[in-house]
Amino acid sequence: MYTLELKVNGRAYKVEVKATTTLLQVLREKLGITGPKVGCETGDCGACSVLVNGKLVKACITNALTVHGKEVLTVEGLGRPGAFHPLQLAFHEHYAAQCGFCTPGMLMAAKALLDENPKPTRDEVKEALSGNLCRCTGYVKIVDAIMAAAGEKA
Amino acid sequence: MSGGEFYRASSVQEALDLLAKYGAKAHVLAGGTDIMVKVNRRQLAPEVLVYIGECGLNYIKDLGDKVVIGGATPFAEILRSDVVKQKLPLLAEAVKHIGTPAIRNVGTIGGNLVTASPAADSSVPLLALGASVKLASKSGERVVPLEAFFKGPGETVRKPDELLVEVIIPVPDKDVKFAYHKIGRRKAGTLSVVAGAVIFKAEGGAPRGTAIARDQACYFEKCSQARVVLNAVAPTPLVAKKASALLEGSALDAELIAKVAKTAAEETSPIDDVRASAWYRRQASEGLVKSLLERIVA
Amino acid sequence: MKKRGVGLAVGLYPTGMSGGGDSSQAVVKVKPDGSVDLILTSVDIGQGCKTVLAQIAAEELGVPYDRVDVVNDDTDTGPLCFGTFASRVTFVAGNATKEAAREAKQILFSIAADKLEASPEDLEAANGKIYVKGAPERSVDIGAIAGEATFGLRKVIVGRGHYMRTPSAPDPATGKTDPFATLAWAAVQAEVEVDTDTGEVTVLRLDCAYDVGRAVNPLLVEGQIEGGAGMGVGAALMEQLYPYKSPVKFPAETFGDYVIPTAMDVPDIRTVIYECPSTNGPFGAKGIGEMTANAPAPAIVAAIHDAIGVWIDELPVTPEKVLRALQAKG
Amino acid sequence: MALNVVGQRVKRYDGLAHVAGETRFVDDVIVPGTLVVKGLRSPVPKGKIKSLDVSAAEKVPGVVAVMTHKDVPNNRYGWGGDQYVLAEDHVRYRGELIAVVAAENEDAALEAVDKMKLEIEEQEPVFDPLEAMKPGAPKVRPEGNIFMYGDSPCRKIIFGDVNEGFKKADIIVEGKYHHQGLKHAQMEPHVSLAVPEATGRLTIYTVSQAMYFHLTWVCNIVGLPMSKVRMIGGTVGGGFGAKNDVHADHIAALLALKTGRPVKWRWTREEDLLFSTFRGSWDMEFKDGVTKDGRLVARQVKSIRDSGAYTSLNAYVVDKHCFLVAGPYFIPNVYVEGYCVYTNKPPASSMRGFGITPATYAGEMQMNKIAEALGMDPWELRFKNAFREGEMTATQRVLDSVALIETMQALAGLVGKELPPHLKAMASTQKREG
Repeated sequence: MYTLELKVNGRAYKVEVKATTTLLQVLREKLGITGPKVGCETGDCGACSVLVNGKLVKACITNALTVHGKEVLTVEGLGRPGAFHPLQLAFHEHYAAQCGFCTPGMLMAAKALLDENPKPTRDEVKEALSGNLCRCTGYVKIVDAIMAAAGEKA
Repeated sequence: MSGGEFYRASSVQEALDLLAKYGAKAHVLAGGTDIMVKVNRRQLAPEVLVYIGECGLNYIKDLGDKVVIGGATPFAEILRSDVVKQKLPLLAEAVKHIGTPAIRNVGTIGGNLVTASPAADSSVPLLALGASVKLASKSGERVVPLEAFFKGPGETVRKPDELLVEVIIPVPDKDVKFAYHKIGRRKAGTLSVVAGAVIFKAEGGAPRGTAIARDQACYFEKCSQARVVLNAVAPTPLVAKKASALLEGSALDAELIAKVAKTAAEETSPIDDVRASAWYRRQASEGLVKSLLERIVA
Repeated sequence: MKKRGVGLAVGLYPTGMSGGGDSSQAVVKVKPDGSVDLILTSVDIGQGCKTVLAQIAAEELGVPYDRVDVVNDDTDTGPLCFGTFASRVTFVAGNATKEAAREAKQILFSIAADKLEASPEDLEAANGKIYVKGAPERSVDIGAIAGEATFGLRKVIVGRGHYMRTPSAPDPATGKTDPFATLAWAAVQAEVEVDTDTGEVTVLRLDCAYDVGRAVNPLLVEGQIEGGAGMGVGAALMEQLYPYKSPVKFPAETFGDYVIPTAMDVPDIRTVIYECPSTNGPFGAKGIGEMTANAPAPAIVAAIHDAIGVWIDELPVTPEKVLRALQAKG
Repeated sequence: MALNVVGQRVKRYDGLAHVAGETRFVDDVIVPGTLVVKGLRSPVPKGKIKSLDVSAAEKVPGVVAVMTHKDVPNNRYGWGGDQYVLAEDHVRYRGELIAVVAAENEDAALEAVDKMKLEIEEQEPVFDPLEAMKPGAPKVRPEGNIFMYGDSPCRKIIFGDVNEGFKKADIIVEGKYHHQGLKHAQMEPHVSLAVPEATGRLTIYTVSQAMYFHLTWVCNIVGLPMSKVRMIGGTVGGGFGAKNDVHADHIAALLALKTGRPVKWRWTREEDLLFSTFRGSWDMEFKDGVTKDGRLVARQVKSIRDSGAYTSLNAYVVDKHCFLVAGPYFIPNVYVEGYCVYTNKPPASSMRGFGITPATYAGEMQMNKIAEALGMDPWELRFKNAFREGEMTATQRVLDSVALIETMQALAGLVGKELPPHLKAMASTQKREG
């Protein structure tokens, strides 16, 4: 076992992991942070997307020990009731979440995009979401929500 | 399966020492986009993981007539790089179609090459540009042309104690013509069914936008430094040598376009798999090379 | 070479289980301040039945939407529901909800009638008030009535609803049967671009018109239409569980092998909702959930034909099938 | 009727919970001491189980329970009642569940599965439903490869006289279509958590789309009355028909009762893609008779549904298909045969659209081909044949609230298609001429 030190949503943690433990296993099983979902475990669906030092990653194929000393942001750290992030409010306003399973990951992909490109085009939004699968919405209202949030951020 | 050992290399030298010590037991971990999938699917239980993500192999250097990229440089960095945009636009174009944003954030150029998938996305632009890779071990370094690097599906000339530390890419002439396209099963997040690039230096002929029309006999009077590259159509990413030779030194006209495309397709040796049939891959190789050349002359 | 085309497909879809006999039940409980619990076991799989059923309960009881809580998570408390399938929940559970709300409302009306010196039949409820039809100034607050019913008259303000279409078995000889509650209608146009060199197809747009009877919530109806369109794109162009029709060769083992559309594959979608109310659904609603995945695929195939003049009769229309069809055409 | 709430674009009831990441899906319920499940699945698509020895599996450290069909109080279940919780003597598809293990962790569970000794005599499978229908084809099940609707191997719909109809036709348009097998690909995998209570009750956290059905089946399988089993669910991460069939609840329940411990079974995505229910493929043959002016006067359809190895919802799916495969058009003469055919694949079952999805696909392919054959605008052809108020479907159901014409007019408006005056003026309430 190895000791992993990381910050999640601003809080410092120290946990014991194996050489092959994934970041998703750490978040869900060790820290009880269940916003990131187990959807495929192959990096294909994006339901586990989180930010590591501001960069979008798939937690399910991120070796936990490679996150040592880094900061992780999950949907729980994006914004809370009463202090939601504009993206969360836009997702709600524009009906961007149906079953809600992809939503935590989708929001993190959207945040990563707007952090780097605050005024994206629709096509740029679609490209930024291309690693996050949604089977419910056809993505239309998700893209609407992100465009709206981008407008609001300006 | 208690989990094996994990080492975080803080320098290239440390990584090479670990590889020398553990040899074939060691798996080099960079972005993990390949290894961790295999671990999760119980296809791999690595005894030793050597993490090279923070050992100083993340860089893009402009050396004038060539650009060198550290083996552990993620694709997202390559995509962001102004040097790559300006000097290696073909690479920039191809990298856009690799994986998805989160995969490009961690997936590395060295990892993509070492995995040696016949469908390796980065292989197409790099083979077209005549890139080489630098392999280092405790006992020294060697530079291998990428064309000689791949041996078969998942196989390369890399020895267990060697690390792919650098990709060396000659900068093509400014007036070089090129085109790239990837056929996948969808528009993103998909392994290529066939991807291809064509690159050559054109002499004579009219510049873009002038009246050299399709019905005129010749688009360019002479092509040189020509390369036609395809992936996912052979055991390794393929430089279509005969097709490239047809272009080399020739005047490019509609007839030659058809001939080059057909020849490239004949050089392929594709298989059936979950993504496409061998029949389609060969057909699409021809159509792809034809459309790439047509795009260049359009 | 890239060629463009447009194609049309239309469709119908039945609401509820074919053959009927499927039940949904609902219980509506009014709290002492007039807040409402809607209790059932209809499952929200993302389509939004908690929203829609809360709207139906709110409408029938005359309370604001945010005064209704939906408790649908527990078979200990919730009455029977057959389930979320067959485009049935808005219609079947909606009818049950409306009936339950009406029964609870009647309890409130029986008390309000005394206060308003009117007969219960002459009362209506809206915006949190019960009032005399045609004389909205003669009104009482639903919360006040609920409080008095609970504490003054020791009533339990509970309504019950159960909707089940009478089963109809097909005649073995002719198939004669009355299998569905109502039908909804669809029309979809697709525009595509086909690359004749590689066989690749890009869907440029999908335009959708659907009759849903009554759109209880147009936002959610659009969500169903757009999601179904995305699924239609997958079925039309890329998804294939058994490639080469051979189950032992190359079964898809990951989401990398079984490809579904990404945000870049689903085109821009325009939607128009037409409302031809059903005679038997709650406020005229019909089912919409499933039918949205149906017409896009044939519309896309027709658009491909319009672009390149070939009919492809097996889904999905992969680049390989496009090239083979073009070669056969010569 | 003036409406206040119905018809409004109110925000999703649980929308803020979704965007906060607070919506609790089954896999997010964490109960300390929960055991995990792995299953031994058939490695072959068809075979006879000669022997199964699980004694070595039981000895793996961390393993708490191993179960075979002998441990299941009632081993048959499913919509068709013909599925086995755990295989007995035969397996009929690759991945069919044979034995399960509950263990303290995944590694132990997987090791136990690896140590089960299974001897299986592989038999010749059949995969293509068209092959399976032929006499002499390998039998998926002893009683044959075709589901029987009473005495009939198919559902038949007979309306008018299709042969007379063809005689009135000016052209005949025929087509053969294949609608492929598909997965629901819902984002939330199949998962169940069963927690035994001190009172003898069992609480099951379920992803079911149909909680009462699953409650009924689980009670029947484990042999408890409904008073002893509580299902908690109601919020599901996508279904599309995948979660109408019970995939994990019954196994988690059995193992929880056996061990007295909480038990969670989460299928891997690989298991889901390879072994869970799916939309079975369809092969459809259409023959349509049409007059020169574009009226459909006869439609004959033969449809074959790949049902996989068990009945599940397939017979229902075929029924639904047959009832409406003549499409949204009034056709005076219709003849339909629909077959539900077994193959050595996992059981096909419900998926969004049931049998109507392939019906719409093939039927609309026909309409576009007919339009081409007649040289007629595909819109016009559809307006001409669209159902009108009071007309009858092929199952002799009289229709009300008919609106195909109006829906097409709405689409024309949306896409900017200028309809000719006679189509603009058309309405579903108008009686058909002639």
